Amino acid sequence: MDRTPTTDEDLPVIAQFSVRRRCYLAADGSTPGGLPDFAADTSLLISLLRAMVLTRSFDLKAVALQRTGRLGTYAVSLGQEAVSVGIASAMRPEDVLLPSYRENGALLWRGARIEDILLYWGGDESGNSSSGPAHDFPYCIPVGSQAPHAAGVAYAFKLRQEPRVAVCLFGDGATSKGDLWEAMNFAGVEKLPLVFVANNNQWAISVPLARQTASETLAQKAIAAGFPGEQVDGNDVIAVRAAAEAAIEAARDGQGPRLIEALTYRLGDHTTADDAARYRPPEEVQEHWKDEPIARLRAFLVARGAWGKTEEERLAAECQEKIEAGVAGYLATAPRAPETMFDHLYGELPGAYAWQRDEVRGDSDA
Amino acid sequence: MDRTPTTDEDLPVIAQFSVRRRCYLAADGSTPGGLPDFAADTSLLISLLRAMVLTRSFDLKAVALQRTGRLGTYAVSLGQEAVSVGIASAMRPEDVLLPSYRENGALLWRGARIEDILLYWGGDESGNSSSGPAHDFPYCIPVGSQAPHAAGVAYAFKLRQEPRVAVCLFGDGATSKGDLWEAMNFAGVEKLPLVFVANNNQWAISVPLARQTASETLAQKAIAAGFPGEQVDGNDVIAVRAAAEAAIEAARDGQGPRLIEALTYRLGDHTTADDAARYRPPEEVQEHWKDEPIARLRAFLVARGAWGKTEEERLAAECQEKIEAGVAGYLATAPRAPETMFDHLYGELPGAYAWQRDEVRGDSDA
Amino acid sequence: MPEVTLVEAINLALARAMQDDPEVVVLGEDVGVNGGVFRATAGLQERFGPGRVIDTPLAELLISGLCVGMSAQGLRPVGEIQFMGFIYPCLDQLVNHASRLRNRTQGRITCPMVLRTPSGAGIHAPEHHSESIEAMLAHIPGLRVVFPSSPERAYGLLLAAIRDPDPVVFIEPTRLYRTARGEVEDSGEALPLDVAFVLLEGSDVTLISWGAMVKETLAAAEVLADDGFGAEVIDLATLKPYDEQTVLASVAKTGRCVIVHEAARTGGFGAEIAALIAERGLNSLLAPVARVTGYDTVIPLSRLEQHYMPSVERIVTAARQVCQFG
Amino acid sequence: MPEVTLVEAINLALARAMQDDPEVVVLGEDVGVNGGVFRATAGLQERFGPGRVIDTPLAELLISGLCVGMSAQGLRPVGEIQFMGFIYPCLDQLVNHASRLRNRTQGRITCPMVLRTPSGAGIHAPEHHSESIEAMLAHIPGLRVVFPSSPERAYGLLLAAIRDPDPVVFIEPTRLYRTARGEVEDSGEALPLDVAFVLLEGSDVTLISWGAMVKETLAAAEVLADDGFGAEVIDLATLKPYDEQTVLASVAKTGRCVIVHEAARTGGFGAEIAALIAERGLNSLLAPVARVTGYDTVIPLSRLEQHYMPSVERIVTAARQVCQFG
Ligand SMILES: Cc1ncc(C[n+]2csc(CCOP(=O)(O)OP(=O)(O)O)c2C)c(N)n1
Ligand SMILES: Cc1ncc(C[n+]2csc(CCOP(=O)(O)OP(=O)(O)O)c2C)c(N)n1
Ligand SMILES: [Mg+2]
Ligand SMILES: [Mg+2]
Repeated sequence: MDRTPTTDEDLPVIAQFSVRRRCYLAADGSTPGGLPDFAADTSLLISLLRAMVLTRSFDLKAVALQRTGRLGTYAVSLGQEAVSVGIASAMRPEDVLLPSYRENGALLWRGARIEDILLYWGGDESGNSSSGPAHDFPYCIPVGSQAPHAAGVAYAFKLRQEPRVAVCLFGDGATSKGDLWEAMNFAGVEKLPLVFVANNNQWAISVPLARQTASETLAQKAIAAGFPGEQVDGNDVIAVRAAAEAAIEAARDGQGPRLIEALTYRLGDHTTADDAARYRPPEEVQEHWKDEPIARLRAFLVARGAWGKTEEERLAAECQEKIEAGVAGYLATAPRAPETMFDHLYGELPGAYAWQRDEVRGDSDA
Repeated sequence: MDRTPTTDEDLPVIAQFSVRRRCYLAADGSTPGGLPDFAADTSLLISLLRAMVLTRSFDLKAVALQRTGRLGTYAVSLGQEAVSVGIASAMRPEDVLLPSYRENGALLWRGARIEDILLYWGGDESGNSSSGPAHDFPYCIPVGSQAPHAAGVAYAFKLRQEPRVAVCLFGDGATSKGDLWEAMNFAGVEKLPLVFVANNNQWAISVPLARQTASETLAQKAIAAGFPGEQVDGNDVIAVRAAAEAAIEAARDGQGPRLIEALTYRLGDHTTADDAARYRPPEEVQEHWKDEPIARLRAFLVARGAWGKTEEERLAAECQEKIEAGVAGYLATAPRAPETMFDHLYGELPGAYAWQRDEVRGDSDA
Repeated sequence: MPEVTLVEAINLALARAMQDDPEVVVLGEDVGVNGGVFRATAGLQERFGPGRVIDTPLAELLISGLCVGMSAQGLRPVGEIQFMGFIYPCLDQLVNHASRLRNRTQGRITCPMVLRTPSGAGIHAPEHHSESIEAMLAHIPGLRVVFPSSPERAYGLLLAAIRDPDPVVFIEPTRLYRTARGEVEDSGEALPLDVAFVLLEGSDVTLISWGAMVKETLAAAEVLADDGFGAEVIDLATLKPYDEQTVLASVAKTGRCVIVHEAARTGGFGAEIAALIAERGLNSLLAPVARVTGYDTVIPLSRLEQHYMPSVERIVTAARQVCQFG
Repeated sequence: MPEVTLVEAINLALARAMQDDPEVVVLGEDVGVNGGVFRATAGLQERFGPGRVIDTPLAELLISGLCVGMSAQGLRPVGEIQFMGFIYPCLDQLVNHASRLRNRTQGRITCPMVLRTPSGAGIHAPEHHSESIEAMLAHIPGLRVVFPSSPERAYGLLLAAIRDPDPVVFIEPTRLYRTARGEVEDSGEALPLDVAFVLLEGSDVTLISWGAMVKETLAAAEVLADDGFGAEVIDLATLKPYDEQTVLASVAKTGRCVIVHEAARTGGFGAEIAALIAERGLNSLLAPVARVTGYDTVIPLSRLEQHYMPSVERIVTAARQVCQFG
């Protein structure tokens, strides 16, 4: 008799996967489950706090500049500072960062000057030209399209057997784009030294995560590409750094790519051009303020006796000073001569376009 | 004390996934683990066998036509007939098929005429114009690009509350394309009545599966989109049909999309333009002949006492006849008038292009 | 008649089309709850529900591909691409599918879809937000490309695009979204898709433009009038297929022609019009054709963008030269 | 010197470039073990290893994006897109990244990459395998577009493209892959990227073409010679930036011009050349410029494709009209 009734539940399982979550620092600054080794280094934790505070202060200033017509559209990272800073802090200078437009914290950590960041958002390409590691990519505006670049960069490292890692940061919205998929899939095939970081702030402009994807986590998207994914509390800078360190060092060690989902929340508007009140209730935002990353690290450091009012005030003043200097430099920078729009079009401007440059120069002379 | 050493293995698991595999019919035609209900219907199984044999015979003929200069480049489905036929057999006429170029078996099942299929591969668009359900999509040549169409079609069903399902067939290579990713992700969000079928023949022209992706199965790619994936023995037409039936009826029932990975093997060259001996050892191919789908269903039916030499010979003759009639019709079809290249460019040819049509007509008159 | 902005006219046309025809659906990033980043779809989701006004995931290829599938099923999808700089992932779907599905199936399956997208610089937007690639699109057989320049034409042409049985890329001049105002009657009446609009008659020189540059072109015509040159100003409006007759008739009358567009010069759509004239209008031509265009460089960020875009002055200079030639 | 086919010349140039410069890597679908579906990369993986000759997953966006990342790191990637009909997913990377990364970073990061792809109809290929979209590519600032028509020029121009510090799309005439033969010395010498090639001198009419159509254009010139018309035949070879001087000088001499390309007419690159002449060559023009092109329709499948492509006859007819004008 060849007919025994079967049900789909009888089918054998041929592959199993799981996604873990990493969090050390609770919202109140307590650490119920212990801490990773590096957290013994208080001065390191303080540097993370300082970087997050600088990022937030800088964001505030940038918005003020935009509101008064002295800066273009700007994207704050309010509430997400732990992601930018935590990730960047685990990178070496020789690693390559491929950031989205919302990762100012990472750029600042890696040495980009405030003046340059402002220049870029103020409408001058030269903001991308100098500070920070020369091999870091500029902000990527077309969402997700930097992911294949990251794979190309990582491939170059692998081919040359350089112990370097590419780190690609993008938002939850970016995970919907084929670009990410194609890059992750290739990274899996080639076991590239590449760490993907989904900065999951749960919104893509007005589109909430639930309409962006039906997957319970973003971390599990790595399963499709055959490498591990992990979710991390993106408001816990210690967890972000720990996850980044683990992934970056594994990648450096030839173990291939990883995906880190850093779950956080966009406390601000999408950009200065956006009014989030149109699409999400203020109560939701209010609720998430409880989880924000700076307060909890501060509480932790205070409890450790390593931080207090004096330090806080000194830090505020320092940030203020740095930012003011950067702003002053930015505001003092005259627009480039119009004909410079041809300077970096090609290695050498083709003769066919010389008259166009001349015309622009003439225009501006006139 | 806030420092307890932790390891990554201590991190809590927040999501778990598994992939199951479906197979009823072993390579020798035995059914060690039982069968699904519909397999009691011997006449249904015979119709599946007939369809697979027709497909294979047709492929042979098409290659012969190509080799003698009477057909263009052609892609056989040798060894993969169970996928095409098994899937199509679980669809209703009102469902919509979105096939890749290698799914002749599915088209034939759904009523496409041999003559039309030949016309298409012989270089005449009118092969796509008539037979088979009018709402079925034509073969998709740009790999994977039909997946978003399938999502659009399924969305229309959902919006109109029609109990219909879109079924999208593509190869293992196609899973590397962002198109698939974007479509699967959206299907997950909208819980669309849409079944994705990866016809995993383990090669994309010369690229073997291991260089296409690092994921252990293609089925697990659905995890990234938040819906179930299943692997099925693609050489077991009963398993393919069972998986398709389960997925299609679940989709029709509003339970959302599924991905079926049908694991099979491309016994033939990629197309008539390809020479697979350049990149894969004949022994590998030989090895896979043991698993091919027709022999095993035949063996099963013979064991059930439902099939024998007479039936086999009669079927061969019938196939021959159908195919010859189709070929005759094809060869007798004159090329369309050249100016018909403008007939279906727009609903109505814009005045601006009328002279071009006239010129072509003049050309051909001359 | 109420005065509305260009983006409000778009919104009116969308609402009208959705009300008249239950098959019309709107989809794109942020088009639903948020009403579109430019508010072109404001209020539509409230009115017609989330089934017909769909906030998609962030995926442009998907949006265009969904439109193909939906329209193949008889819906009339109107997809929005948030900025033209993000339309490139749609090209595969536009070229390989939308524009040829009718032909591939010899009329069995068609794609009555519209893809809307704002285009052009001048709003001090970030990188990649200032593209003008209408020429690439107008090269695609089977597609229609429309690019209005006033609220009235935006309204009428969008209705026509939605009702057209074939795929249309509908390009909207970002710079004019809120600055162009005009009286628009929400009459439900479409404008023809294959007719160029003569905005000003004149007999000395023909100025041809489309999209946001029509504004500068009209301003240039005023300056030229002061000079004593009568400019005929044509808004091409539909670029593919375009109204060759109106162009040729005007050049036959004036003998002189200046084409103005914001896109990069080489291979811009101005080349097509100049070529038409070189082929079929040469006899009447009294002076070289002139193109006043964006330069063959990457459009600069906001600090320099005004030096990239054709200015009234550049148009006037070119037109004067053309008028004084010979 | 050995006689080789065009595709063999490509193969020679790739091997030479890889041997001379360890930074050169080749990537694409089936380029490794299989040596490319047209055998353009045959033998390269054996010789240079799988690290430098990479079989990628089936993903064109990926291939172009990898090239950007690799070249940003100083490699010199040469990506292959199997057929031009599959290049559309690369456009986002080409426009938004490859062609402007240098400008975006003011020279800090550059993209010395090449994307190769076969183009054109006439080999009885399946759907979507016969595209010619050089005009779309030539509209992109910051890019170079090259389209050779002989083994010798394919060899020299490909070497130039690989050595160029900026991104180049290198288009190969499929139809000529095996039918065009010529002597090619594997000298490692590049040809200039901004010079058009005058293949035949003549003083009655200028015929301009590129890619596979150069063959029919030369054949037409022969017919015209029998008529007594001396045709000057120019192979444009590099379309962006293109050699305006050679075009204008020739038209100044002949006063008559026919442009021949296989791509659809409207917005094809022929428009750009006609526009150049209408702007800067009008004075010498004795007859309307003529374009002989593919039609503004979807290129038909094999049974009708020869009616789509410009034939020698169509070129001759147009040239005769131009020669006899006035
Ligand atoms: C390809 C592309 N499409 C659309 C946009 C417009 N846009 C800018 S940001 C954004 C949302 C991005 O969301 P997410 O990836 O979650 O990043 P977040 O802004 O939240 O950091 C959109 C739609 C874009 N920049 N790129
Ligand atoms: C987008 C795209 N790129 C490249 C090709 C050329 N090509 C045709 S079939 C094929 C391999 C497809 O492999 P797979 O998806 O596994 O399907 P199979 O042929 O094995 O059925 C390639 C690369 C194509 N048709 N479309
Ligand atoms: Mg987000
Ligand atoms: Mg395959």
